[in-house]
Amino acid sequence: MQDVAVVGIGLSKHVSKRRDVNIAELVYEAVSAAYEDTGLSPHDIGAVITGNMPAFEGVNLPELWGAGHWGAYNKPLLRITTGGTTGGSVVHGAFYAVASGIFDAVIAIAFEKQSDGDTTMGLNTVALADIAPMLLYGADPTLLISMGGGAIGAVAYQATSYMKSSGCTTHHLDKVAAMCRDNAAKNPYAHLQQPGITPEEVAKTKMMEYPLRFGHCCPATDGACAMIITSGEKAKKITDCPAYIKSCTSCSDEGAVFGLYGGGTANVDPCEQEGCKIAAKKAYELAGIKDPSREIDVAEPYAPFANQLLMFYERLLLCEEGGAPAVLDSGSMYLDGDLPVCPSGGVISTNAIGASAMERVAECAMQIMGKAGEHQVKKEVHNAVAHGWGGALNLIVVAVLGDTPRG
Amino acid sequence: MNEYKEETTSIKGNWPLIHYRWKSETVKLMANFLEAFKEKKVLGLKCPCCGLVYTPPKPFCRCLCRPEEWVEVSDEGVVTTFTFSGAWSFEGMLEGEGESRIIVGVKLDGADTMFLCMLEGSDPEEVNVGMRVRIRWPEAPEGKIGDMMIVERAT
Amino acid sequence: MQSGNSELKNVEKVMVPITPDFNWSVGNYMEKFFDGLKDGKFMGVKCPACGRVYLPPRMICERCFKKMNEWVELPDTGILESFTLASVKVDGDGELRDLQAPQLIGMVKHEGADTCLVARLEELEPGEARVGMKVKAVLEEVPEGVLDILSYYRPYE
Amino acid sequence: MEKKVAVVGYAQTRYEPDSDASREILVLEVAEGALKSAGITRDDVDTVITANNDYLDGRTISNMRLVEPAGAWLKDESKVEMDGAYAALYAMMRILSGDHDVALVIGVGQASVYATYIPGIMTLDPTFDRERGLLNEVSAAALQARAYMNAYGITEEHIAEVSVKNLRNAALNPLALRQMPDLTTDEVLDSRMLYSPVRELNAFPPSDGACGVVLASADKVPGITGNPAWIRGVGFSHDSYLTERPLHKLESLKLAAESAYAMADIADPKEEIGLAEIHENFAHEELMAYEALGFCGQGKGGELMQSGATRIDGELPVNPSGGALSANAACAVGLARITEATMQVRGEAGERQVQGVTTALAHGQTGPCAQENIVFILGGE
Repeated sequence: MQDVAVVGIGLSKHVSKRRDVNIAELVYEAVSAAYEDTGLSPHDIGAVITGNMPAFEGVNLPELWGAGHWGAYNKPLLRITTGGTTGGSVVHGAFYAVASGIFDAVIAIAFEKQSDGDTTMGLNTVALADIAPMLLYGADPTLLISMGGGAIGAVAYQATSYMKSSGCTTHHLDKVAAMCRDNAAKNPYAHLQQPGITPEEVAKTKMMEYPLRFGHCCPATDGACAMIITSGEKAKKITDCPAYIKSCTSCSDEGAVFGLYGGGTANVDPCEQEGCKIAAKKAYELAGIKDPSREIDVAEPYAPFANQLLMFYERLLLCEEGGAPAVLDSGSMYLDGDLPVCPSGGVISTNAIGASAMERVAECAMQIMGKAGEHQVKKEVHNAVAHGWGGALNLIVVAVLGDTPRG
Repeated sequence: MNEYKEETTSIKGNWPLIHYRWKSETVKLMANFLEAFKEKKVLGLKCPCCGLVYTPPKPFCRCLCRPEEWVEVSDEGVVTTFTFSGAWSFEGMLEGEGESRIIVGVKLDGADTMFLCMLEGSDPEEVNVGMRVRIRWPEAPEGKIGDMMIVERAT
Repeated sequence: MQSGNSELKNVEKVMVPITPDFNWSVGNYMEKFFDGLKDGKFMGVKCPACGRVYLPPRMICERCFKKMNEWVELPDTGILESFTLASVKVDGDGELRDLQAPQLIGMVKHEGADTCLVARLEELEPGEARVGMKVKAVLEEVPEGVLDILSYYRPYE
Repeated sequence: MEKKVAVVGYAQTRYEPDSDASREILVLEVAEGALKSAGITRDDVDTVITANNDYLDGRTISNMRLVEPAGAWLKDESKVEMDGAYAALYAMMRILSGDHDVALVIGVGQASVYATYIPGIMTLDPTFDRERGLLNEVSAAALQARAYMNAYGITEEHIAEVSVKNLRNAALNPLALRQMPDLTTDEVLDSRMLYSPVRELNAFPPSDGACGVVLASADKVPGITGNPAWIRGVGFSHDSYLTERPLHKLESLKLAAESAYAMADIADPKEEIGLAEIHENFAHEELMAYEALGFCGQGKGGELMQSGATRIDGELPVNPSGGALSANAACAVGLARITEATMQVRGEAGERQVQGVTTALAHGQTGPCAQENIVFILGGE
């Protein structure tokens, strides 16, 4: 396999509404930033790998119209979309495009312009086709709605299950949110800027769906991310400190909470996340990491909701199951800790959905390259793990990055 | 160029999902499943390869086989997950809006799958993963999915 | 929500009466284009590197990956690059329905532009349309919205 | 590319206007079928790539519910939102990386589910063309056809002959939707006018169907089959939006073909390629593809058609399966071309078998006016 490395990263401004640009122009900001970061131009790139969460902004295959703004003119282009994991899946696509030896350099682009659509409606269209038959069987529509439309609904079940099995309390959720928002305040590309917010303040926000309060949930963001990914050989010529992608794995489970067309699902415990454990285990194996809790220096789990940061910390095998609340209390997850988590501020602070799972990888790369600025963690970073989840709590992507190629 | 505008014109459009016609064979399977409700029975569809029992039924198994054998499962089971929907009082504070409901995921004894339904007659404090519940059948079930959508604590 | 009247044996068709709405911000380049149209002007934008002129305007020249800032006012006349006589149209339900009267649709490259606009062709018989013919834009006096300002093209000279 | 990845199994459903199965069952059928055809089980599969589209399937995250029927449960799964041939490309890249050995690739489309021409309209520039109500897949194709005809003196008869050839060939393909063994040029020219010059019989029939293939690494091929179809080359390219490029030629297909030929070490495609399966959503696209693929000179597509060379008994048969004009389940079409090319080099194409095919070309496309194109070169053992 050809070594693969991240050599450049570009992010657009991330805010709730960008009405001064259209989708194509918003994405251009991230793409041009990535090129500026490396001194490269589209002429140096073999292919464009892109994706977003299509139904959110109502444009099918937006690259057909917009990719001229992204340097894709007459280039190979591959579109990969997998819901919440899209950004991570696009990185995987870029990884394989280079690892396969087909290309030496590609650009990975992911984005979402949520203000062009209605996010709640977008999320509803995830489940509409499944819920529709339920109405035929005589189900009460208002009951179906209270069972949970949108991501919060499904995640609430995951949160209660997790809290019961781990001993995580609502106070832990408040602490996670405050920690992430504080990190976000150090990240100029983060959407929510709430420096110094305390867990007590989070605890006073409105209850959205038990046990999740407004302060535990992500915002809806307009934003884009681009990454230039090259072969190891090429990377050395471009930068002194490439961030190598050591492994990319994904694992898809049966959908949780809702079954197909109202049928049952054998994925009965939404917090078990078997897929995440399988993907993480394989990713570490491929990366040559034997003890992730000691060898991983930074983790960027994809956690739009506070409970998920703790749950996925465990499912990424960074501590034993049920151990994350205690790890949080120990202080090791903070920027100056032993294994900082979401130094970027995480998805809970910024969620341009299609881009979010890519931004986890981008943050890991920046931490390894030492380019994270104010949110650079205190410890030296050799290895980092990025994660994404999507679908009916059933799709998982994991990437392990490091300062050396796969061993 | 004119002054840069922070807010430019919005073009409106939509996705006419109203004209989509999704196809589901679960609807046909469900006819059998729902018919059994009239006798207050719950059926499951069993996979011939891995033995998983799907309740409500599903036309294919995750192991890539097609479940086809109908088996009867219990109308009692355990809570696998839950949430509170609508207005509830937490730590003395009234929070949320709308009708108060406790939504639980239930795995019936003899089935390997969970489905969502409503828990009635219990307080939020007593709800827990692993709690035993049973379907509260209407007096004369009509063979609708609503017949099995309410559960109550089983002791 | 209703069941389809399908006669299929294994499946039933279901629908939900929902139509998600979107509102796309056009960005400052298209904004300027629409502002121009409101004044009867066709505003294109020129690439500083290759000189290509985009109408409708784009922020980036796709060939040079350069941001474009040089605005050029183009004539309201151009060349018919291609056309089609539509006997049908796509209805709201996505199906093709016969039109009462066939309608010409043209793809027009304005003089001085390198990209095209698509609009109706009127004031000519269907048989008179020719690729390469010169056409002139006709703007709607009282448009409902910015998309309606460019009404149609008609033969010129 | 020397024998690194091969197609070792395949399956297609019948293509129908309104199939008596859900999307999931179509996928299940080809997953089962492709694995059976390769003689392997789900346990042997490392990765699953599906091709589907949220706007076609009417559901955000359209792959979310395909995990189980695609055999992807607890596997490394991903989705390409393009034509199915791109899913095969991604699976091939995964295998070439060395991290995976066996991939199951599935493309699915169900025209009976979606509002037929709406998803195509939803690809248009939302700041202008989309809501102006003039452009859609068919009217855009008509503009392209006119531009092409005008540039090179191509006639409606040339285009009609493509339909006649393909839809007659389709009579030899039991899975095809449009099987018209006796079709004549006059019948095509008399068929319902949609957008001139595009008539019903030179436009694709929206179909329900799915296609699946199994790809394997060189290490695994010998244990699976003695008759693999090796991927010798692949190339793909994106073109500009339809109002920003010359419509009379398929530049991105030309670029894709050049890459694929370079990888496959093909210098003279017309001589070296024994058969081509082209993804022609509209009849004129096949003529344009002849040119872009180097089967003839620029503007000579009509002449090549009239020469008979691309008929099933010609020197370079194109679309003996009937092509995309005979069956067109979006997202499965390009994968079906790969399947048909595989069947031909393996000598398994039944009544439509062309004798002595050692090298075959398969083409896929995405977007109005064939905006994005991908070319595979397959070769037998």
